[in-house]
Amino acid sequence: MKEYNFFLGCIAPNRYPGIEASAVKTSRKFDIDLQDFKGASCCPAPGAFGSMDVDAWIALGARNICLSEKEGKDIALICNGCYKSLFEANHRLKANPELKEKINSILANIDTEFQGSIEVRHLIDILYNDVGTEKVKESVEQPLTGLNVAIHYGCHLLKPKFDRTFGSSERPRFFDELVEALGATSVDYKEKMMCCGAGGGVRSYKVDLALDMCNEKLYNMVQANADVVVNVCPFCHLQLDRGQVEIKEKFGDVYDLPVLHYNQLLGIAQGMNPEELGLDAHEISVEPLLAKIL
Amino acid sequence: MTSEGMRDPKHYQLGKTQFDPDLIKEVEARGGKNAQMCYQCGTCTAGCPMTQRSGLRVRTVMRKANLGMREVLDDPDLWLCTTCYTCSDRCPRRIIATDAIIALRNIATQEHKVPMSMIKIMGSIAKTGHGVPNSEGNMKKRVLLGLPENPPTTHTYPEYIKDINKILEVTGLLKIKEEMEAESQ
Amino acid sequence: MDEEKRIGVFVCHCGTNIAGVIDVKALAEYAKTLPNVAYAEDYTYVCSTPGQTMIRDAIKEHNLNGTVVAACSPRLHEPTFRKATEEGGVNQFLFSMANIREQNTWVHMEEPEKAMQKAKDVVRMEVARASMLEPLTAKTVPVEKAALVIGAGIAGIQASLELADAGIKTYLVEKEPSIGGMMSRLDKTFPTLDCSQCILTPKMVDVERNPNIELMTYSEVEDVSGYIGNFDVTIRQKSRYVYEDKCNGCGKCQEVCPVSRPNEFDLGLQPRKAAYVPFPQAVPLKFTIDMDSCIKCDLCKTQEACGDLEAIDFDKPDELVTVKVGTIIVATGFDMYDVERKEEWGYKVFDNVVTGLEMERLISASGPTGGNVIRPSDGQKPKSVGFVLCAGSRDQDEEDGAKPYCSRVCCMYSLKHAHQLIEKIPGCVPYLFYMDIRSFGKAYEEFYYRIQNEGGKFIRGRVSRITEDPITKNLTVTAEDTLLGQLLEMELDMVVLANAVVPAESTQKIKTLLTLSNSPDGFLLEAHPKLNPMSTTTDGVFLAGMCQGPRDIPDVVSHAAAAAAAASIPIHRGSVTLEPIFAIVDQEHCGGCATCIGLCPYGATELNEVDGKLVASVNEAKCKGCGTCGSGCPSGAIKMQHFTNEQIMSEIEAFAQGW
Amino acid sequence: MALFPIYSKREEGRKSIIEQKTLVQTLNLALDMERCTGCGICAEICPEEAIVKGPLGAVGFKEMEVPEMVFDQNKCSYCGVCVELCPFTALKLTENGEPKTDLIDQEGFPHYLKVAEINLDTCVRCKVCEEMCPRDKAIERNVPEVTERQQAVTYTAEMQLDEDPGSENKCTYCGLCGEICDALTVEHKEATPINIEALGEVKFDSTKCDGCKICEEICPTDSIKIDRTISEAKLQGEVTINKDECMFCTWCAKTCPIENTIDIKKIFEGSINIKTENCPAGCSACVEICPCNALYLPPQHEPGEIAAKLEVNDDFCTLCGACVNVCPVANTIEVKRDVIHIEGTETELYKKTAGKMMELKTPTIEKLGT
Repeated sequence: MKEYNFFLGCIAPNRYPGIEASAVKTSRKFDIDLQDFKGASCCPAPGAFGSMDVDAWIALGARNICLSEKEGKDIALICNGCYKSLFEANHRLKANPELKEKINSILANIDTEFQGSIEVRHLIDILYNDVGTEKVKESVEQPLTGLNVAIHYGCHLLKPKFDRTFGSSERPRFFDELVEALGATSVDYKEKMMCCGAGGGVRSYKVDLALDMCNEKLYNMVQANADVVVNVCPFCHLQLDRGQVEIKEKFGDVYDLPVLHYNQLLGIAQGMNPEELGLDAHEISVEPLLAKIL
Repeated sequence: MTSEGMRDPKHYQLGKTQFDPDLIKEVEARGGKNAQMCYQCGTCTAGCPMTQRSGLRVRTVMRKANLGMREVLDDPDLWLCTTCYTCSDRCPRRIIATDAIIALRNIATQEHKVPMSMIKIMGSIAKTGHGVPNSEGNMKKRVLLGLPENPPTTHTYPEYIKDINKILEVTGLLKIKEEMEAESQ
Repeated sequence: MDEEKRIGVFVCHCGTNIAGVIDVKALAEYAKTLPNVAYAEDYTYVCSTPGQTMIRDAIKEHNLNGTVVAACSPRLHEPTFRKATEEGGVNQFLFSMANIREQNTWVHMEEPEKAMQKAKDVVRMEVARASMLEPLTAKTVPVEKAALVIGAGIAGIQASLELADAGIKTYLVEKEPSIGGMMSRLDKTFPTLDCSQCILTPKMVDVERNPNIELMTYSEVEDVSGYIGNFDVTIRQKSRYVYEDKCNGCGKCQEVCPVSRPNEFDLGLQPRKAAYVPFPQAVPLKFTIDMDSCIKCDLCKTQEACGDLEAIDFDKPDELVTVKVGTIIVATGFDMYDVERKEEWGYKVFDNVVTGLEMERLISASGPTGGNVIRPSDGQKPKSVGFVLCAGSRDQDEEDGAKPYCSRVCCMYSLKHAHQLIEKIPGCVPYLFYMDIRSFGKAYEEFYYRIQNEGGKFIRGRVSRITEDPITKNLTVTAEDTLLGQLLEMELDMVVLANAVVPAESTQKIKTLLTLSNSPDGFLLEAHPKLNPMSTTTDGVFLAGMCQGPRDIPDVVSHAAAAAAAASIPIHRGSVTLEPIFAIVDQEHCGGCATCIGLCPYGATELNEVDGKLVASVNEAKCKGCGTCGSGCPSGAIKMQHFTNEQIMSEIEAFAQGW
Repeated sequence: MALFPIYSKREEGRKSIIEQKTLVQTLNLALDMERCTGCGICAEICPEEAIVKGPLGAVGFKEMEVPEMVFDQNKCSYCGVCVELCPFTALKLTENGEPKTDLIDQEGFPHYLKVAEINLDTCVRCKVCEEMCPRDKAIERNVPEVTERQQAVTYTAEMQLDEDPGSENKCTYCGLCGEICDALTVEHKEATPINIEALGEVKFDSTKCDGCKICEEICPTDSIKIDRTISEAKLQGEVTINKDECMFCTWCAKTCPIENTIDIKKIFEGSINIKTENCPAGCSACVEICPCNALYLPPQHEPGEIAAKLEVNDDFCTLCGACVNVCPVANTIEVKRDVIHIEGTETELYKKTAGKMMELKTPTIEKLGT
């Protein structure tokens, strides 16, 4: 059983607890133990907080990393935003001694020092590279045959590419493979790699513009006959799910396209019931989707 | 303008355009590496999902930053970048334009030119440790799923919040927040 | 030392290059304080005629028996100062050079005090070494009156013809079945719109007919040993499975062959048989059987086909041929950038995105469509064609393997394609997405005007992304018109990616065989970028054409002619002088352990029996003076002339004295 | 890195197709999974070694969802040798949609000598061969269905009517015969006082008469005589063998009720040898896959008797080798071809190929993952 400190971030535990629960439950099937990460905070939000002060952003990220360093555990997380904050903070601090010195001088105020002794990994990375699509496939009890999935990778998982390990940011395949391993079909849709519109503080700054981007994505997904959107980022998840309600209110466009985090989709395929995955807490009803596959 | 078609005579004088050569150096120092290498090809603007729906023009931002036109810091569109990094991944000059924009936002923040929505997020982190804190309704959802009402984060262990505030204090952000909150009152 | 050492030190100002940073007068004064220094002086340009005269005169006047010049890198001016020393009556190898420019004032411009300290260190070290130097005599060897040219594109062809016309026996080696290289793939050439084949074919035929040229096609250089004047080159003549002397090029074997494979020459746009010539104008017009795809059905051997000629033999082996040449010209050309790696442009994902070279074959009258430009998805004539310039050039994206340099030909060939499309397809509009149009050559800018006047549309902006309509296969190109500051999303029938020129993969082997280097861009490194762009750091080896860097046809031809001229000089002179900087073995101390045999990268060391004892010796001509054998010799029996242990230790000691 | 050639592979219904595409030419090699038995001959003989045996299992070949043979679209030279040597005509090679046969047209390779003839003179048009044939479409039985019994034989019928006025048997045109038989029609003419002799006419339709002679019997004046000559005492139509479908297993010939009527020659001669000591009981993969139904599990004749595990009827085995490929145990079945019947020039390529085909075949089991 490989143990990780499970970094929750904000949106998953505080808005979509089903994502948190499904991650823990589905991972157990692969001998991955996502443990309580005591005292973790906001990553903090890379676009919004990083825009105010990059050093403070890295220092607050490093605070979270240092908490896990003390326990000697690698961090696993399920949010692209948290991934950007913590993976990049970890990576930059390890690679750049000057920056490390600068950040450690900030951390000295709270009697903490960044060592660079652990790794920060996105659960999707662990699933693809450590577990592998074959084992994911083996864990399936309820194949999702006939389900058209519109995959939303999210930006901070893949970009900037020089600072990531996933390769192609234009035509990536790994997430598609993980979805196809569950028996579903990944549909290609226009502007698949486009941003959901929420990041960079734009959702809180100019929500109409953020929703306009989201609207375009949802439209393209529906045009491609998608039954569901699957993501690996609770913030994208919120934008795509909650956003549909707001789009309906503001622009009158209705999609009713269910939105699932990959771990929730995986949970369904592994035979878990929708309640224990928290699917009933979504803004957009997942009932039509469940009717189709169950 | 004094009257239609006429300019104020004081504008007739030449040599009024002023550039601040230090601006781009500060951008590079704050993480916008290679920013001076921009050769204005427009790949960034063309790939940017905001271009077609807003006034944000990444190439123009880079141009102004490079020439040292500090007016770029006052541009409200500077805050429309969703940090999707598409411009950066396609840049043939290996400029991380997104990081350059973030660096410009950092500089703008120092000058109190940051939207209050950002300051609010900082306030929430300072208070609870979370940018998006827990809510009553969510607590119920958590319990139904067999999770504790509060996650094992600063919500359960508020003693860590003081560390967060210390970092905000030593990086000067807390002061900016307080000043801006006072200004907006 | 028997004789008292009297060293003269000459400190060069190099204008302000050195004197602008450090106090050269003080440095000369400091030199005077050093042991064995009998004279020291500074001068504005020591390399100038008066500067050299100054060295000569000082030697005589002050009875000097050693010289040190503190100036630039020895790469350019060491021969100059050696000559001046020799003219002063002192053995040229009693001269030593202190580099206080490249390694000092240029890099430490911001910290003059430290630069001064470093200059003193270097001068002190070189004086110490000069005190230990021994007089040496250069050796002269005869030069074989023959040359080798590797690669038979336009560069190799031109170089061979020049050499042959100068009366030099020339071996021209080409790895492909025909000569002609990339130029033979082109339709027309900018800006004159000469038909490429029309101007190239006569040269190809000349090569075949010239009695001084021995053409070896479908052949590769396997091994090179020796040195300037005396290279022994082993060439593998790959089996064509066809006897060249018997094949008359009738093509009947090709007619009957049942195998179908994509023709590499046509970039796979059309098929060829297993028995083939790459293109109809091939030289030599001899067929080749691609044994990888041949099924040995024997149809080509029947009476109706090759029959009485009996030119085909499936068991014909490769042959190894050894030739002896005096000089070598490398003309191995280039490859095209794998633009598939720029995933945002969708090459190989979308049917109607092609490369510049593919467009060249589509436009070419001898191409797969007979010059009818069609789009691959549906065979229709495109009415709007986008050109993405700098596709992989002027691009620092290492993840995509893109190249930071300008490829120098893409602007012009895209302009030419634009012209040809306007000419061939009525109503067709070419859109050129550019950042800068680099039309720098003679009549190039005028050609640019011409295409503008013909209706080519120029959009200053780089294409961010291309998408495809899955039904019509039309392409949507997204770019910013940076002059308007406006986003463009254009639906086009076809897009041509003017992809970058990159160093040829096949050059790597030649590079290793000839101990050449490459510049950071990956192309072969010339001896001097401005003053000697056709020579290399390996004596007797020269560069011609694109293997040294991107250039267009006129520049390639000039470069090749220059390389031929340079390569013919040692041959016509008949002998060359070898640097006496080689290793020598003290055979009394040699234990015959053979350590040096394994260490030598040049195969210069050998083991022989002398007086009943195995001892090592060094082939002076093969030895490049790298010192590897000496540092590995367990008994210290190997001595590097001009870089003896004593000489190097004296430098180190002198350095240590300053600290 | 170039746009072309595009090598690809696709499934179209029950066909697995590989493709080499350039701008101006498309070459396809299609494997019909309905016909392929997984015999592996194509893999043995491919000059480019571009074909490998796929994951065969103990499944009947018609149910296979993946092709038994896996073709490498990049290695294939699209020469057509495999097309010629597939005993089951499961492969087709096309260039831009048209059959590509240049290798054969130029006699660069021989054909199998395909002998499968039915002697129509002796064939009685029965259905036995069609029923026994293991393939659906190999026997083409074009025999019209007998709806009227007289269609069963081929004959000519003549009628003689005594109308001699002086005869005592002269027809009276009473019309009885016409009443009882469709072949006869009696027309009465109206009697006039001038001529009372010619009372009518008897018309005879020979195609309807089957020679039963009831008319003779019933005629009150015995004026009708029927003469029937049988020219062909069998069903009409013909039964032929479609050589593109036939496996030359000889089931039809062996089961034909008329001797020497079906002349069928196996493509291969040689032997099949089963080493039952190695055969695991209860597997029957080979029985399932055998396209010719030559292999069988023998029945237990008496309680307690230990039955042989596997037997083969040499008469029907075509030596295709499918059983060898499917067998999960080493050295259980040995198939050896000694003679290959061909027509056309025996080219060098053929001789080399034939050499490979005539090697002894026996299951060799490679461990997975090594």
